[in-house]
Amino acid sequence: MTATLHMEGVTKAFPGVKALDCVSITVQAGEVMGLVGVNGAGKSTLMNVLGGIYMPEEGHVEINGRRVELRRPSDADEAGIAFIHQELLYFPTLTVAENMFISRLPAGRLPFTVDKRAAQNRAGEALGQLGSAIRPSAPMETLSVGEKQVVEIARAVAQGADIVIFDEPSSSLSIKEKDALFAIVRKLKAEGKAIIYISHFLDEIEELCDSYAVLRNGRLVGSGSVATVTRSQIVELIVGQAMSGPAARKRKIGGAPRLTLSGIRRDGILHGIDLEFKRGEVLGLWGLLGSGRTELIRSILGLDPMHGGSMTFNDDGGSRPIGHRELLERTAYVTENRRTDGLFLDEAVWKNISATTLDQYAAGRMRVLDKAAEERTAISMIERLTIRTPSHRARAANLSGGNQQKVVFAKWLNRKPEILILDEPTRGVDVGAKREIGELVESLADSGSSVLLVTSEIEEMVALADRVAVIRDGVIASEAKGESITEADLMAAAMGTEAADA
Amino acid sequence: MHESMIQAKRIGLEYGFYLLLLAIVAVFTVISNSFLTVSNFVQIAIASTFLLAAAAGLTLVLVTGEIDLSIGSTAYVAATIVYLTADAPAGLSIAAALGAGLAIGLFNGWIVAYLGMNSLLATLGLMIAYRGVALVITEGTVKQAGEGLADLGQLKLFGVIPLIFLTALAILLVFQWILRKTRLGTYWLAIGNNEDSARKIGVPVRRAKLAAYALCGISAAASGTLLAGYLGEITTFTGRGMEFQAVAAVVIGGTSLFGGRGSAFPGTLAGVLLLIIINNGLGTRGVSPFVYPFVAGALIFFAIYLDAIKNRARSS
Amino acid sequence: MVDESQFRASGASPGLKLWHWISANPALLPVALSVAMAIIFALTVPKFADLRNIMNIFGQLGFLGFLCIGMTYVMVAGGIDLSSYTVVSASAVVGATAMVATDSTLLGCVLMLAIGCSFGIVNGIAVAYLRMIPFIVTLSTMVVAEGFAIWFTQAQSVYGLPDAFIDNFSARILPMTLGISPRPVGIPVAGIAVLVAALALGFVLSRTIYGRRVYLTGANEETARISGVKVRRIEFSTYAIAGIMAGITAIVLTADLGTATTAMVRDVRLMDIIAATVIGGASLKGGKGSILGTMFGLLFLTMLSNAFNLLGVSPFIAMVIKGSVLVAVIGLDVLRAK
Amino acid sequence: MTRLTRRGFMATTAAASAALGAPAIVHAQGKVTVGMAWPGMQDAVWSTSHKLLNEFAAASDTEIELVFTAADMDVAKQASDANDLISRGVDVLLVFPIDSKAISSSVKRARDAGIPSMAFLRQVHADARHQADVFVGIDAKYQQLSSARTVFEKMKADGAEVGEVLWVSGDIRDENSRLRGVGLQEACDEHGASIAQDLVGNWDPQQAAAALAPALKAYPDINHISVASDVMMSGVRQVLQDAGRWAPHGEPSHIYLSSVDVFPIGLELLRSGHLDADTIFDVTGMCREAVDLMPRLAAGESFDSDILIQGPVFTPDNVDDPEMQAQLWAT
Repeated sequence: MTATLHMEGVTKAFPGVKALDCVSITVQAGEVMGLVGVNGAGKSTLMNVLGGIYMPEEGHVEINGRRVELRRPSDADEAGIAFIHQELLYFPTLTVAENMFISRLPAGRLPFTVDKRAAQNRAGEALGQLGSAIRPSAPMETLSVGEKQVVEIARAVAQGADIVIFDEPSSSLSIKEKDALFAIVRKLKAEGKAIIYISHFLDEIEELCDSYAVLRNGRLVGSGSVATVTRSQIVELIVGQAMSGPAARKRKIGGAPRLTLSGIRRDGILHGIDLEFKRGEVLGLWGLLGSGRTELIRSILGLDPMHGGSMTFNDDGGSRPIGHRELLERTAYVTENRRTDGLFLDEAVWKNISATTLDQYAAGRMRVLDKAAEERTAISMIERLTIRTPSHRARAANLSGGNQQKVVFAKWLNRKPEILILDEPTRGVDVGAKREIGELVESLADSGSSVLLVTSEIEEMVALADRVAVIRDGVIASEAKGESITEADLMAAAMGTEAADA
Repeated sequence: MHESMIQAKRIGLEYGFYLLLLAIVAVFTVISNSFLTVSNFVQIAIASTFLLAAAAGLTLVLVTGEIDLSIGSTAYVAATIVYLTADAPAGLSIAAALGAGLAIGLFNGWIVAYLGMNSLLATLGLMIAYRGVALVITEGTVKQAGEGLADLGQLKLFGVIPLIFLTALAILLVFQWILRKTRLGTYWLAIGNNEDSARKIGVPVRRAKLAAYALCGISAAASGTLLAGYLGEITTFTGRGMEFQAVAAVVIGGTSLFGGRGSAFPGTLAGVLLLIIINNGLGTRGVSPFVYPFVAGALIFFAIYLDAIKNRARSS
Repeated sequence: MVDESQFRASGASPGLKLWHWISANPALLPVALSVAMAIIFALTVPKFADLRNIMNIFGQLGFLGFLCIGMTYVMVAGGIDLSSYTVVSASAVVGATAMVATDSTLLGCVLMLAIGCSFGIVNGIAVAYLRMIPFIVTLSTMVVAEGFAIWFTQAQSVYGLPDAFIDNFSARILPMTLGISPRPVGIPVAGIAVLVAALALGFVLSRTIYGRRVYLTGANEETARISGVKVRRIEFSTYAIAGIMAGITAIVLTADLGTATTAMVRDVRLMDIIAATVIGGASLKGGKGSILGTMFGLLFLTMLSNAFNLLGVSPFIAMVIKGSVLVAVIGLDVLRAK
Repeated sequence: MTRLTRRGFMATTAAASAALGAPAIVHAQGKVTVGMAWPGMQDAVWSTSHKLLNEFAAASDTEIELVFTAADMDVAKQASDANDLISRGVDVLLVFPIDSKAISSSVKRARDAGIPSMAFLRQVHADARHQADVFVGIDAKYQQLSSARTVFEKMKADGAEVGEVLWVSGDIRDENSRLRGVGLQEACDEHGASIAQDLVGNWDPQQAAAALAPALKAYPDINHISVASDVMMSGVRQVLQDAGRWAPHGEPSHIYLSSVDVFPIGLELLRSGHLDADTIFDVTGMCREAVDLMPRLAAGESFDSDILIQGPVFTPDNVDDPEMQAQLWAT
């Protein structure tokens, strides 16, 4: 069964930001469309609309010309739309076959029983179709990331999906596994499936896709056949017209680096990273999904294991080696996911803000906390950062995304950090708060602290970073400074296409 | 086909306990000549019957990532029902007792799955309440079971293997069959692995948990009924402290407290036999009865340490 | 995701506002329960409001009070300790034997504290550093501690403790009649001791930097770790405190009974300790609860069983009521979390 | 009638003992409230004595109100139960101790509050500082001694070889279980026998079976098993049946059994000849005696000797004599 997917004028808006603005795309049966765009350009929103997670305000989705209502994830399943996610939903101790057919277990002879043999045969067939040699009876936990992905694809095919959407599938695959993946996509294409392939790697788009579509700020800015377009044209579509160079930096950056990382290693992901944190400098760390940015941060702070490399710290007493624990104490770390490790959701706002600097409020031998002082500081922080909250005693969980992120910032500003590490500081934040956070980062750098900025939003990187290190395949691939930080160069560097044929 | 290192380590952890079981049997065989005899193994079978029945049900609940500490009291409630229906035919008496177990299991399941209460604390409270209710009925005294049932307790297959042990073993095997062969069993494992993903994919999480608790209630009731049959009377010791012993046996047998991993057969069976054999083995050597709690505690500690490693390997 | 702050601003129903107020300071509930219970029993149960009975209840707080304090610390940090009640017996029998042998009260008390603490340390290491599940670790420590106590004394209770020990640890001071009691009634030292401990350790938990770090560890361990809290050390310390509390309980009980036995505190009391802590506002997910709340939770349960005794209520019915109260309280915890 | 012997038991009893059986000064008093600090209610002897005491109290000519508490085998709880009863202002505190040494502190507290105390079934330990004013109980040592002695004499009469005995004891923390062990040892010394192994039955038939089964393997040719109470006999029966040693007296595979308490199962096995001797645990006599003492204690009467009820030995021959039948308690 083959199908054509058509999205007509789809618009989806969130408070303060228009995620999708009247997007119309068509994918024929047997066509692979490459969907590209920077993070936040609307790719994931588009996917969620197709997946029945978001209902668009305007526009609709058609399959084979027939209009389809996608209100719940199960509607997408029934419509034959399948997703290959970045983090895979699977059950480690169940076998491959059980993982594939968990929601549609084949009935056995006796009532309620599962015909494991039939499930394994069907799984074997589906995997065989994709040319994979994975044993259907093997427990999922023994499979590699690539193999797990193949199982997820096989599950989609086995469910009779005609439209398959790949969400940056190749980022954590080895070369061998990438080739296997490409072979599978070509096989699906030959069987007449309509495929949307989302990726940052333009070489993959050129090699695999028939057509391309570029999203920027929620609007479809360009589409057409891959054969008739050059890579630089696509890059330009992705980043928009060459932005003017970043505002002249007046900040004085200089002196010996406060922190030097050399040869930082972590099995499988970091292969010898060297970085210098200078005083008063916003150092950007740019890389694609899964290139190891968060892993680098967590390894040097001792939150995850580090398998090699050394760190030296330079304060007025000259440079000396520094341990993970001491570095964590000197560092303010705005984490990637505030709800899991950024905030105490059930605690009051003031308790969140004072959590990092409790010593300031502790008096006397028993280190008794001066709650009044804590609350006073919290109230002043709320005003300084204009955090919209019913009161400083409100539970952090009751605040909007933007205000929650400001509380996290307030928590760290309270400590006047020497080193500030920001991991996707403006993700899920409204535009207003985004600007304010940007100003905050600027003022912190001005006051002399060394800032490491990790963000996937290219405009933010270009606007804020004094210097950008590009991380690819576990090493620092290249560096850009001052005026040479442009979106085009960053995208190219991250994608490993450098200036070869720009 | 090359087996990767992880695979070998996984098998080592999975079947480590069966080796330990064999080792213990070997040690006791050497140090006490009356250990490795048919009649002694019949005694071991009888002694493990009651713990085995209850532990089988507990395994299913643990696989879903929950727990049920009320199995000891459920056994006593069932035994009390056996006393209340003493003059009815044995079949009716057993049915009534198992019915009570089912009712308790459904109630436990409703509280944990539908009301969302923490299963450890809730079943801890229910453990006291159920035993209180049964004691009100028996006024704390020893009651006689019906004649028919008492005779059942003595039956032996081929004159050797006690029927009650076979019943408990049958319950365990049926539960293993459900766990491995039915849709419900796959759902339990999925829920234990990752409840959110299971719910997202459409697994009926609440109904599956309710079924697990119901079966656990029935098997706990079976344990109490079998004991009433074996002794011919119902004492207030029925099921006392059985919940902690059952948790220990199930964890020793390889079922993980993190959920998603475990087996009634051979896992829980091995765990129960291990505990009972150590107790019996020490008995044949005339070792002072005060040593058993020590050995049991150390064994549980060792089992959960391995469980933690197994899951840290999985979750890191 | 509905943003709750607008939700509140939209004038939520008054019932819900009240509910938010109650869940704002969780210690309110146990205090209210205990006060209401005291009034009802004083009016209905004969002899309940006598000065002697009030002192009797106050003294009984000393039996489980310290264990409840230990349990509160452990639960606030997100753990649970099932072993405290058998550790009491283990510490008591060793300390008492030493006391009888050397006739030195000091040595005995020090030993009891040391053994209690060392069981706490074992729990702490296993949970905090070996990352094992608190429920099962303390379950096996419980079995080992009981086994040790039974083995150490061959199940005989230890007797013949020095008078100095018994007299000053289980004495009743300042006998008074306050005009309402026919005979002078002293204030039990055990009650005073637990009151002092509750005030001190309550202060530490709610007002000091260490206490705040215990709450933060329980609220969200990863956020706390990144904010600079040494979560492993904090978790470890709560189990050590619980161990010391078990040691102190051993001293108080041995003095009161004049004997150290292996059956000093039995498993049914464990339910009272957990119930008191949960009534006091603690939850298994951690980050919640207070010593004040727990103490009133314990007072509530102690008054309950005291009244059962005064009325001669059948112990079986008392069990049914106690079990149902625990389940109801847990239901409350679920509601509170919503 | 039960052979009632008042024997001075306590070494520390006051020298001058009141005339044996002094006429009880029974005079009409107001209501007597007696606090009953029970170890728990989950044991046959505890709950049966609870029922009988209530019956006798109701039938007594002075109005007696019994207030029961139960401590679930928790020594600290029993102490607080006693405190509750004292603060309730009972006229007499009756303690059925879990731990006979620990109970001494409750007796002291009662005395401080001017409340006389009585120990029931388990006495306050000999060297405890504070003794109860009177102890009504059983002579546990005598019970096992007389029951074992009867079996040894029967074995000698049958010409069976008297050698090793397997001893199935009760709760290892229970004073009576220990005293019955002492009684059995005395009987063995008298007849040149010896205790092969001490098996802990904990008054629970299942635990008795679990302990006895392996021991039976270790001593295959044992011919005498002495059991601390026939409440555990159902467990012993299972083990012997499985070992093919369950046969009435007279058959070759018969193992001589001596026990105490005469529970219904004991009666049944006496009649079937499997059980050779069972000294009755005269709960009825004990409860009647205790209720009789309550008003006298409340009136301030002091007692210098304890009331130890021994009770006769039931054997398959005399089990159905009307005089013996009258003694039966645990119906």
